[in-house]
Amino acid sequence: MDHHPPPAPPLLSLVGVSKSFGTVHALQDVSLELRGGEIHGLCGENGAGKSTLVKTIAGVHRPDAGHVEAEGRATAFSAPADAQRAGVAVIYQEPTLFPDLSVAENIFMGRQPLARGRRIDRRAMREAAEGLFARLGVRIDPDRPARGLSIADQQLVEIAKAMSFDARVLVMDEPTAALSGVEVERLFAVARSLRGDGAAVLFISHRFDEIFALCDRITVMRDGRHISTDPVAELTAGDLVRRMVGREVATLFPKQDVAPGETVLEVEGLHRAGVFADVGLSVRAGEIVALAGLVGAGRSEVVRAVFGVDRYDSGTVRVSGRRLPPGRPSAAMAAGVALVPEDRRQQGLVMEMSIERNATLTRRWSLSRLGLLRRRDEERAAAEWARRLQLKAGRLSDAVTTLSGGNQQKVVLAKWLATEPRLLIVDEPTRGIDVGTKAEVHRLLSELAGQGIAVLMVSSELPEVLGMADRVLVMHEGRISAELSRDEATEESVMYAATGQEGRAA
Amino acid sequence: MRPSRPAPSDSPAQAKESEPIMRERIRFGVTAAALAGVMLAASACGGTTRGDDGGSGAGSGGSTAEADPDAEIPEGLAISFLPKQLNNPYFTVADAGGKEAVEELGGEFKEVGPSEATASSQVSYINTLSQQGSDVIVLAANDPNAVCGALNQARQAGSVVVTFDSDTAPDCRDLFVNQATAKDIARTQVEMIAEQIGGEGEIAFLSATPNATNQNAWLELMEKELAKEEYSGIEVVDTVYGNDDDQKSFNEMQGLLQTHPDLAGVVSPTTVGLAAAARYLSSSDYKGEVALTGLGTPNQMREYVENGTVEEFALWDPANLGYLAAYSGASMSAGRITGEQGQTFEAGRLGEYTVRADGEIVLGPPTVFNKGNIDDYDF
Amino acid sequence: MSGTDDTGAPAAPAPAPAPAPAGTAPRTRTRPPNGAGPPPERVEEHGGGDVRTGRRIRQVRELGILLALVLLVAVTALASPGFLSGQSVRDLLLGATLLTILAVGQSMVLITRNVDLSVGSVMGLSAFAVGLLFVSFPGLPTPVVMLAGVLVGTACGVVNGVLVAAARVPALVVTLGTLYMFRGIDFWWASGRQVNAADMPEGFLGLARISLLGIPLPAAIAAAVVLAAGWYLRNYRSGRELYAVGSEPAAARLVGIPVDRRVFAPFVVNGSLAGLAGVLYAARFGTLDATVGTGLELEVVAAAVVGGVAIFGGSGTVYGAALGALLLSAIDAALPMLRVDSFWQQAVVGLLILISIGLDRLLALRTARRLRGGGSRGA
Amino acid sequence: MGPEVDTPGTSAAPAPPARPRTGARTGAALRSLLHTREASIIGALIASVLAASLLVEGFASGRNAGFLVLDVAAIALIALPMTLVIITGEIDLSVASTLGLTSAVMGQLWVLGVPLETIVPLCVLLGAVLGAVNGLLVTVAGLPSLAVTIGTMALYRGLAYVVLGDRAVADFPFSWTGGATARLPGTDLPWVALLIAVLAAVFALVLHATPVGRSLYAIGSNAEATRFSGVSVRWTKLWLFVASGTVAGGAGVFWTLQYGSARADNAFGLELSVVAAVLLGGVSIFGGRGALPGVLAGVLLLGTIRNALRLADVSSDVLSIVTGLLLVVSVVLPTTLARVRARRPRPAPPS
Repeated sequence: MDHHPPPAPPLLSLVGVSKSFGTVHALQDVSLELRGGEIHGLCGENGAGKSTLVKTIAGVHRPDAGHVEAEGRATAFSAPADAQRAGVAVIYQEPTLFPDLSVAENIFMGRQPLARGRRIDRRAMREAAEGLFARLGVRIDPDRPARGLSIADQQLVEIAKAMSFDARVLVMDEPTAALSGVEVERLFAVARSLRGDGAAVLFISHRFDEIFALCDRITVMRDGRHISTDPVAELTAGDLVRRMVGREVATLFPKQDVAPGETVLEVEGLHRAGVFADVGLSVRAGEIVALAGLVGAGRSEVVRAVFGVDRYDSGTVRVSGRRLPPGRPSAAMAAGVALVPEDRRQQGLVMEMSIERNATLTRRWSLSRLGLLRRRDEERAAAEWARRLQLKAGRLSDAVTTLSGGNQQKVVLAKWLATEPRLLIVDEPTRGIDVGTKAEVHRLLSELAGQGIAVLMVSSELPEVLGMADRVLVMHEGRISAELSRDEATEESVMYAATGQEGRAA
Repeated sequence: MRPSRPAPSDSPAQAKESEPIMRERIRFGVTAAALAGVMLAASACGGTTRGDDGGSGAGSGGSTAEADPDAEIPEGLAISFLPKQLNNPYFTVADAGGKEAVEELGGEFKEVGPSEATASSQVSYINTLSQQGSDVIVLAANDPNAVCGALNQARQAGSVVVTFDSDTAPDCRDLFVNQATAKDIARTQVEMIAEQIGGEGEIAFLSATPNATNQNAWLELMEKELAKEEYSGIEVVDTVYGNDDDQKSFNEMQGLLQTHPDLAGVVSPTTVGLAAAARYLSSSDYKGEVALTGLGTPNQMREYVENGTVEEFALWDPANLGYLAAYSGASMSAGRITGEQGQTFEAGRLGEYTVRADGEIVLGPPTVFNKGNIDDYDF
Repeated sequence: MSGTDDTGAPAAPAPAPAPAPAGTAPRTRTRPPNGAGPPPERVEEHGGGDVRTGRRIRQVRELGILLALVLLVAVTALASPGFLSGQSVRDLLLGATLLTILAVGQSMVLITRNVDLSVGSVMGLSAFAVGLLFVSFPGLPTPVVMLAGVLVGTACGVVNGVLVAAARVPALVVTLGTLYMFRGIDFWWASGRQVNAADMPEGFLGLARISLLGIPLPAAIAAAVVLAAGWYLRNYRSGRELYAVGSEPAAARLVGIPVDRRVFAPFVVNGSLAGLAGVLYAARFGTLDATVGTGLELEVVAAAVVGGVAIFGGSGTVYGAALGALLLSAIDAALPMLRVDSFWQQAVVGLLILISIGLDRLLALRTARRLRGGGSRGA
Repeated sequence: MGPEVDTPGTSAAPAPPARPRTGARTGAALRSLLHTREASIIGALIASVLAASLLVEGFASGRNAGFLVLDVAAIALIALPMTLVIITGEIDLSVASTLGLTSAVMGQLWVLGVPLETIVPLCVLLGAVLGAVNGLLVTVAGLPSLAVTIGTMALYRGLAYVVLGDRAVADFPFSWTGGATARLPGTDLPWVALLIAVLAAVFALVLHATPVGRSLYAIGSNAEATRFSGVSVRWTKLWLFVASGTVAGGAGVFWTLQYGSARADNAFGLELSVVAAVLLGGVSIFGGRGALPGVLAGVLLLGTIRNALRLADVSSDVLSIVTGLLLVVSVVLPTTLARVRARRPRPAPPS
C-alpha cells in the first residue's frame, strides 16, 4: 500500500453504539473511528449490521445506546439533515432518487444553487451537475427525469450527489455492485481525491479485490458486533473471510452428491426485450443448479418469468414435460414450481400478517373444506413447518415483522415447501440472514435435492454458488454466457463469465 | 440492488386454468349464474308493466269523521314544519309565519329539516316526526312521490299532513295550502312581462328544476295564456333550468342571452333564478335592454329594483303562507274541517278560507312589487 | 432559452441568464479543487434513449389541454358566434376564476401525495363569513373583511394540515371528515340566514365588475395566483421539495427534507386559496347562504387531474391545473351554446377525467420505454 | 358450524401452537378482540344505543328501529363490498353514481313499458357492468382506482341525467314500492334488514373464513408478495369491483322502490357516507386491515347517532359536524395512541 494514513483525530466516530429492531439486535456495542485522509473498509456478511451502521451515521436511526462523535464532540443526529450539516454524505445501497424530478435536481435537492432573490439558479445547477458528471467521466443529461435511469446510472447520480456535498465524511454502501470496471475505477479515483483533500471515506463492498485496492484500514463486523479493525497491510483475504464467517468456509456448504434424475425444468429460447435474451436451461431432479452473474445480469428476471410473475416475449418453459402458460404463477404452482423470491420483505412475505398466515398463504385452498378455511388445520400446518424448520418464534400468531431475517426466510421456505414442489427456485436464499441460519438453509437445500427435488438457485455469493451447485450457469447482460460443471466452476471462471470477458470462460 | 423493472404484468386468464384459481373462478361463475337464474325465473312468470296497476295507490288517510266547525282547537298541539331544506331563506320566512300562528293557537312549534333538499333525507325527518307523535306535519315536498310512503305511515300513526309551497300526490296528504292558484300566478307574470317588453318580442323562461311541480304547472299555464290573441306578438324561444342553484341559474341566464341575441325579456318563476338572473343582468351590457320579471323576494330584489335592472316582480307573502298552513293543520287536527270541498275555517288575522277540491286551500292572488311598494316589505 | 424546464411550464418566464456568482452556492463545488479529479479521458454516454423526451412529454401534456381548449372554443364560436363576444369571454373568465384558484391550491396538495376534499366546505364557510361580517359590522373596511375571509380559509387549512402532517392520518380520511365538519359549522352558523347583495357594500360587489385591460379583476387575481404558485413551485427550494416529497417520501426524508412541514404548508396555502375563492364568490354572486360550494371538491380534483397533476403526487404543474379548470369551465359554458343538452355536461367531464388519466398512464409508459432506450445495460 | 369463522380483527386470535385447548383459546381470542378497532366501535355502538334508549324519547321502539334500518339500508348494502374493496387497498367512489344511473335506467325502462320483473335483473346486471368498467380500468389499464372512480362517478351520474334528465318517474305499482318497505311478519323490521343480514353473513364468511378473503388481506398489505404467492391480484380486484357495482345496482333498485321515485340525482353524495361508515368501522384506508362486523357497527353507529339526534330535535347542521368529527376522531385516536404506545419501551419478547 502506497498510502500511509496520517494520525489525524477521527472526523467521525461511533462509540459503543447499539440498535435493536424488535427482537433483532442489529448493532451491539459497536465502536468505529473514521479518520480524515483515510479510506476505511467495512466488511461483513449480509445481516452483519453494516447497513444499520450506515443509517446510524446518516442520522436515519438513532442508537439505543452509545453515541456518535463528530470531530471529537458527541452529537445526536436526530434527522438526516443533521448528519448532512455535519458534513456526512451517504451513498445508499438502494438508490434513493425522485423519479419525477430531473437528474440535476436529484443531485441538488434542498441545496440548489441560488441566484438573486433566493431563486434557484437552474443554469448554475445544471452546470454543476455537468461538472460532477465530468469528474466521474460520464455524460448524463442533467435535465432528464430520473425515472427510467438504469440502476448503474442511478448509482452514478447518487455518487454525484454525494460528491456535491463537499463531504468531510463520505459513506459508500456497496456502491460498485452495479458498476462496470471503468466506472468503478473512476469512482475509486474520486474516493482517493477526497482522501487527498482530507476527507474520511467509509467503503463497504463484498468484493475483496476492491477493498484491498482502495482501503487503508478494514473493519470486520459479524452478527451486529465489531470483530476487528486492522491496517490493510496486515490482512489477507483469508483472514477477512474467517472473521466475517466466524468459522472455516469449507464446512459451510454441505451439498451431498445425488445422482440426478429426470429433467424437471426445461427452458428454451426465453426472451424479453431489453431484459434477457435466448435463455435456455434445464434442471433435473435432485440437482442444484446455480444461476450466477453480476447484479443486473437478468437472473432474477429469468426465474420470475419462469414462475410466471413476470411476462416474457417468446420462448417456452416446460415442467416435467408440460408447457407452462406464461404469466400465470398459479399454473406454475399447480405444476409443482415454487419460487422463494429475492426480496423477502417485498415479495416473499406479507409483513403485517401473522407467521401462520404467511406460512399457509400458498395453501389456502388445500387447507379449506367446502370453500371455508379451517383454522385448526391452518394452525396445525403452520406449527408442523415451524417445527421442521426449527423456526425461532414467539407465537405463530405474531406478525412476521417480529422475526429475525433468518427466521423470516424460514417462513418463506415453509410457505413454499408446504406446497410440496417438484422444482424449487430460490433467489438469493441466504441474503441478509445470519450465519447460523445460513448454514441451516444450505443443509435444507441439500436435503431437498437429496429427496429428488430440482433446485434452481440464483445467488450472488460465489462461495455459496461454488459450494452448493452441481452445475453453474453464468449470466451476463441478459444472456447465459457460460455453463460450468462443478469441477470447472472456480471463482475465476465464474467471474470471467459474469463480467463478459472472453477466452477463459466456457 | 436490482435493475428497475417494468410494471409487473400478470396477463389475464388464458386457456388452461390451474387448480386453486380455477376453483375460485368456478365459484364466482356459479354464484353469478345462480343469481341470473333466479332473476330470469322471476321475470319469466308474468310481468308487472306500466299501466297494470294505476300508479302509487296508497292507503288513504281519508276523512271519515264529520266536520265540526265549532270544535275547539286544543292547546299544546304539536305542529312541526318540515321545509324543503333548512337554511333556505324563503322557508325561514314561511316557517316564521307558521310559528306566529302556532303561538297564537297555544301550540308547540317545531322546525326541522335536512341540510340538502333531497326527498330521501326528508323521509328520515317525516319518520322522526311521526315517531315523536307530532299532531300536524307541515311539509314542502322535495319530490311529490318519494315522500308518500312515509307520509301515509305518519297519517296512519295519527298525524295530520299539510303540504305547502310544493304539493305531494293528493292521496298522501290531507291538505295543500297553495300560495296562489297557478292560474293567478301565470297570469300575473305574463301581464308583467308583456307590459315591460311592450307587447312583443322574444322571451324565455328561466325555471327551477325540470321536475319542479309548481314551475312546470306555471310554465304550462303561461304558455296557454300567451297563446291568447292579445299576446300574439310574443314568442317563447327557450326554457332553461337553473336547478334553484344560484350559480347554475347565473350561468343559464348568461347562456340565454348569448344564444338569443334578440331576446326581449326573461321570466323566472323562481326566487333563486330571478335573483341570480337580476345579478347577472345588472353587471352585464344587457342591463336595461332585456326585461326581467318573475317571482322573487323583496329583500333579494330590492337592489335590482332600485338600480333599474328589474321593473316589477311578484310573489305571495311566504310568512302568510306558513301562517295559513299552520291554521289549516290545526283546524283539521281539531276536527273543524275534514278536507272536504266547501268547508270553511277561520285563519286568524287572514280571515276565512274555503277548502277547494282535493283539499286545496289558496292563499290569494300574488302581490306585485315595484319601486313604489317594495320598501313596505321585509322578507 | 435555457431549457432547464423539466416540468414543461409553458407560461413560465425563462430563468434569467445567471452569472452564477461564487457566493450564492457556498456548499456547491462545480469543479474539483486543485484538479485532483480524474482526467476526463473517455466520457461515456449515459442515460440512454432520447434525452429530451421526458421534458417534451410533459409539455405535450399541457399543450394537449390547451389544444382541446382552443378546439372547443373554435367549434363553439363557429356554431354560435356570440361565444366570442367581449361579454361572453369576460363571463367565461369570471366563471373559471374560482375553479382555477381552487385547482391551484389543490394541485399543490396533490403534488405532495395528499388530497384536500374539504375545499368546497372551506370556500362556503369563508364566503358566508365575509357576508356575515358585512352584515354584523357594516362599518368595517372592505379590505379587512376580505382578509378575514382569507384567514378563515387559512384556519381551516391549518386544521387539515395539522391532522395530516402531525397526526399522520391519511389526508383522504381527514379531509373527508373536515368536509362534513366545516360544512356543518357553516350550516350551524348560518342557521337559515341568507346574506343578500343589498347587505354588502357596493364597492365590494363592484370588484367583479372592475376590469384590468379588459380582464375582469377576479380573473386577473386568479391569473396572478397561478403565476405566483407556478413561479414558486419551479424556482424555490421549498417548492421543488414539494415535488420531492410527493415523488418519493422515503427518499425525501433521507436527503433531509423536513417532510412534515412540506406536507403541512400546502394544506395551509390551499385553505387560504379556498378562503380567497370564498371572498371572490361573495363579491361576484352576492347571494350567500350555507350551501355555497357544496360538492365543489370533486370538480376541483377533476380540474387538476385533467390538467395533468398526478393524483399520487410528484408531478404536474399549476399551469396545467389552471388549464384544466379553464377547460372544464369552457365546457360548462359551451354546451348550452352548442345546444347540447346540459345533462351531458357531467358525463363529458367524467369521460374527460378518464381520458386524462389514461393518457397520463400511456405517456408515462412511453416515456419510460423511450428513456430506457432499449435496455443499454441489459436490465 | 364446522369450520370456525375467524374472529374479527386482523391480528387474529393468538393461540399457542402446541396445545390447542379450547378454553384457553376462547379466552385469548376474547382478550385480543377487546383490543381491536372493531371492539371499540361495537362498544361505541352499544353505548350509544343504550344512551339513546334511556335519554331520547321514542328511540327505543320497534317502529323507530324499522325507520333506522330503512335509513341506513342503502349505505349498509353498499358498505359490504366496499369493505372488501378498501381492504385490498383500492376504493370505489362511483357507487352512489352507479346507484343513480341504475335508478334512472329503471325509471326509463318502466316508462318504456318493460315489466318490472325484467327491469330489476337488468338493472342489477347494469350495476355489474358499471363495476366491471371500473375494475377493467383499474386492473387492465393499471390506473389508480381513486382517480378512475372519481371519473366514473362523474360519468355515471352524468349518464343518469342523460337517460332521465331531471324527470322523476314515480308511477311504480304500489305492490312493489310498498313491498320494498314492507315489514317482516310479526316485527317492525323491514325485510331488507333480513337481506342485509344475509348478505353481511355471506360477505363476512367470504372475507373471514375463505381462502379468497385471506388473499384480500394479503393483497391489501402487500400486493406484490401476494402475487408471488400465486394469487391473481388483478382477477381478484376485478371481481371485487364487479361485486361493488352489482350491489350498488341492487341498492339502486331498492332505493327507487323504497322512495317510489326514479331520479338521476338519487343518492347523490352517498359514496362519502359509505366510505365514512367503512372507515369508521375500523378499515384502514391503506388496505390490509379491517373486519366486517366493525363496518356493520360503523354503519349502525352513524345511523343511531343521526336517528337519536333527530329525535332529540338536534339540528341537521350538528349532524354533519358529528359525522365529520366521528370520522376524524376514529382515525386520529388510534394512530395517536399507537404512536404513544410505540414510544414506551416494549416488554421483552419471548424467545
